[in-house]
Amino acid sequence: MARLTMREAISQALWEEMERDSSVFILGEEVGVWGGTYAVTKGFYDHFGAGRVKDTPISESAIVGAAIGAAMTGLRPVAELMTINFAFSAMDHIVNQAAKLHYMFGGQFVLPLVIRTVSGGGRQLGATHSQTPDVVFAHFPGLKVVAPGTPEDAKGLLKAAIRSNDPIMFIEHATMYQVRGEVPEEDYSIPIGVSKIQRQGKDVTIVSYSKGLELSMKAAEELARDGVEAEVIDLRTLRPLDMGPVIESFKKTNRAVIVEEGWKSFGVGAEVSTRIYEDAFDYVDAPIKRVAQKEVPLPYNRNLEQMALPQVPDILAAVKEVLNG
Amino acid sequence: MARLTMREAISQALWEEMERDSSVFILGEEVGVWGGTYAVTKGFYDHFGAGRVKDTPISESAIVGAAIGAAMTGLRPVAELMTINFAFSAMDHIVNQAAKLHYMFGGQFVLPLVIRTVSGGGRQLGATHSQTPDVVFAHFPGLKVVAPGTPEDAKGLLKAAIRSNDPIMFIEHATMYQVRGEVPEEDYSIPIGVSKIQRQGKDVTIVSYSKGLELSMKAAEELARDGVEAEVIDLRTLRPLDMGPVIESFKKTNRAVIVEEGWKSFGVGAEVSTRIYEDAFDYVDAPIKRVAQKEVPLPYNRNLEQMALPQVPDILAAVKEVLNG
Amino acid sequence: MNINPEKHLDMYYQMVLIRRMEERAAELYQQGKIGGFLHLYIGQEAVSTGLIGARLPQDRVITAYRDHGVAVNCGLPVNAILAELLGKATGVSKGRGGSMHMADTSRNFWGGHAIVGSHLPLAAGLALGDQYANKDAVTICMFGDGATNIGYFHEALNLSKVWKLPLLWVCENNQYGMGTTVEHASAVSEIRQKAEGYGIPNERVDGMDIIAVYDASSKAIERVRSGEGPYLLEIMTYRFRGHSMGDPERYREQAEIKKWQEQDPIGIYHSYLLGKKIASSDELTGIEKRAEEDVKAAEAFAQTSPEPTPEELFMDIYVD
Amino acid sequence: MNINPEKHLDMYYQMVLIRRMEERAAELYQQGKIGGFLHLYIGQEAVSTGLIGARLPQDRVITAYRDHGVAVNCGLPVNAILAELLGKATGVSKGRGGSMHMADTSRNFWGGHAIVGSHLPLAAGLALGDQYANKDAVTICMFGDGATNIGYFHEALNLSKVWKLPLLWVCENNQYGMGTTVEHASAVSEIRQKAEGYGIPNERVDGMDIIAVYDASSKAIERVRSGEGPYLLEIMTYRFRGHSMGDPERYREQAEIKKWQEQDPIGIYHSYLLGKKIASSDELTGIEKRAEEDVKAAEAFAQTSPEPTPEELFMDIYVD
Ligand SMILES: Cc1ncc(C[n+]2csc(CCOP(=O)(O)OP(=O)(O)O)c2C)c(N)n1
Ligand SMILES: Cc1ncc(C[n+]2csc(CCOP(=O)(O)OP(=O)(O)O)c2C)c(N)n1
Ligand SMILES: [Mg+2]
Ligand SMILES: [Mg+2]
Repeated sequence: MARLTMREAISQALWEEMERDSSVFILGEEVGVWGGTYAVTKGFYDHFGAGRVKDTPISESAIVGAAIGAAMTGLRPVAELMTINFAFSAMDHIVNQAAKLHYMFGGQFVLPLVIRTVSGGGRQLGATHSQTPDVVFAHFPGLKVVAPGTPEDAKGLLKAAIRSNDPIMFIEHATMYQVRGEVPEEDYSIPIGVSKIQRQGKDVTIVSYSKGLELSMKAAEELARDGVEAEVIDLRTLRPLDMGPVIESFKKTNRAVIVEEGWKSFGVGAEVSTRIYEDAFDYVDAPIKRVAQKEVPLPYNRNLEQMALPQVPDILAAVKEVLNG
Repeated sequence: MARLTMREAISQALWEEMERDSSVFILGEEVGVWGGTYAVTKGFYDHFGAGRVKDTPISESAIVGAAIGAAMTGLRPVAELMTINFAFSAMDHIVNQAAKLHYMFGGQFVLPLVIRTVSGGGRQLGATHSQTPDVVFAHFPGLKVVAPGTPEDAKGLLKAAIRSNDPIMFIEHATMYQVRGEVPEEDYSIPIGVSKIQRQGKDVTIVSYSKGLELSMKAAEELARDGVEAEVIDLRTLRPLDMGPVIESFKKTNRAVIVEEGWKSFGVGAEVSTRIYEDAFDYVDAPIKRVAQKEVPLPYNRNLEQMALPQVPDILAAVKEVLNG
Repeated sequence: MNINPEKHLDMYYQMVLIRRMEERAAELYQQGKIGGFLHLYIGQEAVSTGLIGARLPQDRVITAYRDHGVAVNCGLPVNAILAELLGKATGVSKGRGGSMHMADTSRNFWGGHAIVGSHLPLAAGLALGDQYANKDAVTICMFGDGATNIGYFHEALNLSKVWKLPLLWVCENNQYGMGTTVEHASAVSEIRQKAEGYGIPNERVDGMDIIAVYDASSKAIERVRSGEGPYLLEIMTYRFRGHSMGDPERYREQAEIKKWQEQDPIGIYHSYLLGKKIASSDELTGIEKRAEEDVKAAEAFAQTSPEPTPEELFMDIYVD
Repeated sequence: MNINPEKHLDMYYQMVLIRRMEERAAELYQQGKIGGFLHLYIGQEAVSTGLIGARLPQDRVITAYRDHGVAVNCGLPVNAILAELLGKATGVSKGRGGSMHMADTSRNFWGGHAIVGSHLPLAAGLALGDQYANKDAVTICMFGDGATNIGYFHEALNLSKVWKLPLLWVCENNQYGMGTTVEHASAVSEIRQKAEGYGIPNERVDGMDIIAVYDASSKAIERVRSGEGPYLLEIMTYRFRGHSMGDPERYREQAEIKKWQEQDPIGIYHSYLLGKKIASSDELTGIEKRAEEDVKAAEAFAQTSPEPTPEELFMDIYVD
């Protein structure tokens, strides 16, 4: 095992898949000469050349649309949308085209397509540049939505995404590129659509993904100091949503907190919480709690921004409530 | 009271507000000479003229963007997006601009803006033209999302929306324009963000909105024949979500079914169900059920399409389950 | 360009076939057997017949929702087209797509796309696929005049020029986007002028004259194939019917429609074939009869075809 | 155009003020006192100073995220600009917007928009507002070269021409969108050529020479005001700094930057003012000192200003 940052893990996955399969190529804004605005594709342009690391004009619809078209011819494009906030400028192509073409044409079109993008607040970029609207994309059948929470998962899931024949949104988090973790040395991939227990516990189930996982793991550590053993589950994929491990864990702990960075209303937590009630109603000992972003466009000012974002103490408070509830 | 169709009620609201206030104007594709693709603005062009009933090119971003800009100058634009499927072509302007400008600039910009659009499946238009993705828009703070279920509400809420100083998505349903209902003769408006009990009952609470309301009312009638009195609540507004009447009703019935036309996962039902558990946990006698669309891009074939859409029997079955649960 | 007699008669057959097929589809729609939207191609047959008549088999075609005619020209069987309109399992898209969403990748027809302009970026991707794989294929992307006002047009044309993609952009200017004239919707009334903003060479063609369409298309396709990058054709035409079934057509005068109907592209071709002595009147009547019978047989096939099974609802959502 | 000496000195002051303010902002950024992105205008000062110098008070200005200079030219106090950068309650946007989201409606400055190209449709709406109300105001919409490739540009330019809106489109061509040259991103290397696709009259101007900018802008604004519809100016310029703070600048050579820095718009204006004997060297030095002191005072104001209170987080989400 090597200790890699999230950035390195993602970068490796891309690099290795491009080495393995010449039909894999990258397109997006500043992915080439610049090396990627988050430096994920640094060195790619020199190594793979302009034909396979394609800088595009600022035109998100064309980026996703062209990636869809290229995928339809059998290539395996990895389109990069600089941030998920700009994915709204390609929304039609993501939800009306990518998500629907395979089904709508009777299975004729196959779209081995990955749209990599970057979600998340906390960098004082203001409301237009700080969203975590992952749930919005997860609402559409036909699309798969993956959002890893550790370097190991990021690498393995991205490889699986590139090898998959389905259109996949692969959502990274803007403040996690420096996060380090163990990553296997050998070639591996991780199946898409399988949740994972990231920490074993028996007292409470914390369900999360992406940045929320980081916060949840920190919270679990603090809880452990107080003798509370939290089981932390990483959804890893939002669509399809694998509730199996969540339900299993909940049947053991009977208490759950769901943690996400996005807004609470109509968020991921609502679905997860509802599913727990639907599938494990008889095991509920206390109302399930959600920890999420306050319902405001994220402000620039650092204090306000941090106030609006979910924090470790919010998780601790929620866990305390479900334990007492 | 007059018995009007939904179409007439909406048309009247627009007409009366345009008569009342010269800063109100309409823009959109085919709203003028054609009279609106759903005939809502029929006769408007001749009466109010091309200056106030503005046909636009096919360019959804420009329609919403220009409406935002005009609203910032103090006008009260009512922008029409022919269907909500095309709202994704204006997604950036709806969620990144309309929803954020007021807050982000410290309250300086005021956006008295209505975006009227049409949601819904059931007309065999295929996957790109049949979506009910209302929940997606409701996820964004800064935006208000209204979706009436009766002609009376449609008229009163649209008037309130036009008079409001906030950006509002006003979502009509494609298969409800012929639905008739009592509409007051006098000038009235209905506050945005207030749920309404559309039918009193004591045995079970059915929560819904828009097309779901129509189905729920039919289901409630059938249930009454079997001696089951359902209380039917129309959310009317998805953001802000008024859970007051829902919780009150639930505390009485202890059982709930949530009905919506959109996809179930990450849908409206998830949020409503979660909130009931959060706010009335001790009153829950049976797991809350959701009735919604199957998780597929809606197919053209009529049988398959109807299979995928939620139907009255689905509601009846769900009610039976919660009553026995 | 030299068109041999056989090809002439085949193109004539295709045009008549489209016309008869759509006339019948309109009736089936009125009978409630076809649902959803139905956008007829009647009046525009020379455009796609001449254009696609000029392609090589490796050339991809992609268009908007007004796609039945294009489908016929690409070689899709009328059986499967009518079956799709009736929502049957034997339809080109297994009854899931309907009128607006037809495709057949085996015949290099890539749809049938219903969000205005959204397929232009897809077309750029198709062309990119061929460029990446070093194939000498051209992607032919058709769209309406109204579609040139949406951002997708701009982004796709720009990209095609920047990447020098093997793309033939074809605007079918039928002078209306629904009820809106080009003048009311577009900053320039000659659509081809828009190509100037991207440095894309371009040309306007009479779309009621299939010979003109075929000639211009052949030249344009070969030019694109030679590696010079994208080219744009604006083909002037007119739809004889409403935008879709049920269009009240308040936006144009009967007289205007009549004037254009006098320039029926099938009639023009008919006269041309007779005038040039390429075919006799009897031969053409024979072709017309054949088209009629083929439509009848196809309808019988479609009517007797099975509905998709309920299981079909959940098939093909994902590959993996 | 005749510019009186007072105006000259004021414009010179504004340019120096922008330069000093941003140099200081860069330091504050490096100290971690400014967060988020910070896009400096250094090198481009003549563009917005000359352009906005030519507007009347009723003319609206709207721009992208590279907005501090534009804010100064629109008359926003440096106090409130620096306070915004520091996220203070006294900032132009109450500390909620930051560098990319500044506005002051009382000074007809409509932002500061961070999604590339998204403000072009908004600008069409601002102009529509004035047209609807029969006001003789012009909306001036500034954007980068990179922004001309996104669909919003297309839709907004088309609409402005179709509706004959009182709009001056101004492309600040600084030759890069982040690390991408115009040639790599745009089908045409002269941005003004894109306007031809919309039948919008247009012109290219040297943006390092404030006199040229002012002259062209004055004429263009008055032309638009006269009711002839939109006009497009492409103003050639160069940013001396990275795209934003922290840009590794791997995409361009030091030599190129140096070459352009020799054409510093402030230096050029300095020479011009001396050469034309509009001001003495001492006078100009005095102005520079004043700018420096004003920035210092503004920084003191900003530093000592209060943070927004926690309650501010939930204010102004809705009006009603
Ligand atoms: C993005 C989007 N907006 C609006 C519509 C509704 N619509 C369908 S066809 C059409 C007119 C298109 O006109 P044109 O491109 O000229 O094609 P034609 O119908 O004339 O063949 C419109 C507005 C749509 N399908 N997609
Ligand atoms: C829709 C969208 N895509 C991408 C970005 C990221 N981005 C910010 S600035 C920029 C470059 C813009 O270049 P240009 O328009 O030339 O303006 P300049 O920075 O040169 O002033 C990019 C790609 C964005 N903000 N919005
Ligand atoms: Mg047309
Ligand atoms: Mg630039």
